[in-house]
Amino acid sequence: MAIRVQTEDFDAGSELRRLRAGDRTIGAVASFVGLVRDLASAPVAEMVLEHYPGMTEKSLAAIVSEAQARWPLLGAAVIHRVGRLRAGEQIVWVGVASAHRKEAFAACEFIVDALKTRAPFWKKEYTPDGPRWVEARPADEQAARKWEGGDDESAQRS
Amino acid sequence: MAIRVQTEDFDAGSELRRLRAGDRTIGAVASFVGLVRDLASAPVAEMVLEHYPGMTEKSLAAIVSEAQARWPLLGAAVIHRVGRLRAGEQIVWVGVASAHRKEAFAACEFIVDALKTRAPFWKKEYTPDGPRWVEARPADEQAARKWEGGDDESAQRS
Amino acid sequence: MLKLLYFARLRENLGVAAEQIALPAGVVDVETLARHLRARGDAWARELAPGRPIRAAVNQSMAREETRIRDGDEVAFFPPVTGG
Amino acid sequence: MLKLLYFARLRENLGVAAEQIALPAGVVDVETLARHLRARGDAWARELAPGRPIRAAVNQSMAREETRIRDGDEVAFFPPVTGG
Repeated sequence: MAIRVQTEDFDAGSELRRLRAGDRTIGAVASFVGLVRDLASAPVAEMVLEHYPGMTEKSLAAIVSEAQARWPLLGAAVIHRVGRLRAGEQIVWVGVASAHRKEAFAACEFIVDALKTRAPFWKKEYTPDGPRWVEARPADEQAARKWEGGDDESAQRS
Repeated sequence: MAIRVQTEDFDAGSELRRLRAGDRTIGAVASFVGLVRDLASAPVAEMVLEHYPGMTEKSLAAIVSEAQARWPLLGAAVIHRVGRLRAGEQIVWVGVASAHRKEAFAACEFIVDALKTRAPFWKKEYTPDGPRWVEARPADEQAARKWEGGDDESAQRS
Repeated sequence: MLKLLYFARLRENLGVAAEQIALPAGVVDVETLARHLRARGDAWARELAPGRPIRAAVNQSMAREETRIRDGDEVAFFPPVTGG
Repeated sequence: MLKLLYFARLRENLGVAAEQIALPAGVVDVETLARHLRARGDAWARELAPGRPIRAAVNQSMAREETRIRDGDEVAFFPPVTGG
């Protein structure tokens, strides 16, 4: 398990290579990149990502451990950036390796959904109308809840 | 939409960069890499991937078009290798870009599931016991069927 | 004319990758074409036997037993696919 | 002593990022701590008002209103998270 919280950008290609290095029983790697969107209707010149040092790493590690307990994974990693980010920049990378694709997809989506509601990050956008704190989306709570309870099958697909 | 069928290896990092280049409304990129597994219990020195030139590209393009009709995507690409592959090598890469993660994950998994049952590729493994054609997995048919019928919501999550 | 293609295990066991044949009398769909080919006997009868997990494509689209076949079509037979 | 931390909009509107206070009499959980802080008035009463979407963590784990607080704990208040 690799967890990194950093101001610097990352290279998804290198991270993917690292994730699958040295284990030839890996058959599937699912990964995710989250980016700073720039919409014409609501231009964001830049944003600042604040976090809670200490708790951030702890909560990300707990989320990844939960994924590992839930699915037979062969590797999982999360990189989350903090600080000043411009439109188009990478915010977060999640990668999961397993023998088969179903587990890799489920665990990767689970981790992204969980960190959206459980990891202490806050986005402040700087727009032409001034700065504004991004509001939490009800859809994120909903996405996180779909993984609660039940067996793996229903958790993945219901 | 980018579809490539090739003998050469590919660099997932470059493909990811290409997929999201030039569109700052992309907020999420989900991607998948399939690899040649090498199990101690069933060592595969190498495999040869045969395909049906012409139909291969056509079926991959049809699968990606179907994904684009089903979810609001901002980009989708598939690279599938053919020919001789050794243990640990990359077989397939699927990348999907969209505004939000839910669509990116769903479409990416849909494309991988669909190509497993609808794209004309056949794997022949070379093992210490001699060559053998890989048998289709009932689990793959099942995975592909879960996307059939219904609205997007149930198709994604049922 | 029909262009016939065979892939993977079928190609190996039939010993042929591609052939051109005149549209045989009575062949109107995938099922009647398979029956015609089985009549060649030996490997053909075995590999295309009813109940074997064989797939077909007509003009490079996945087909079913009842998919129509017309003069000039390209028809392929192969095992269930195993890519990805 | 309690170590209190505030993040994001709360940190800005309260004008404080961190403070150390003696464990106040009557504070046994997150709810009673919030009530104690609201009694400071002004921004404190507004930002920590019941019904506002505020989250808390005790010793760096997400907490609920009824989560116990003991002397020496680190307690943080913040808006719902928006990372990823």
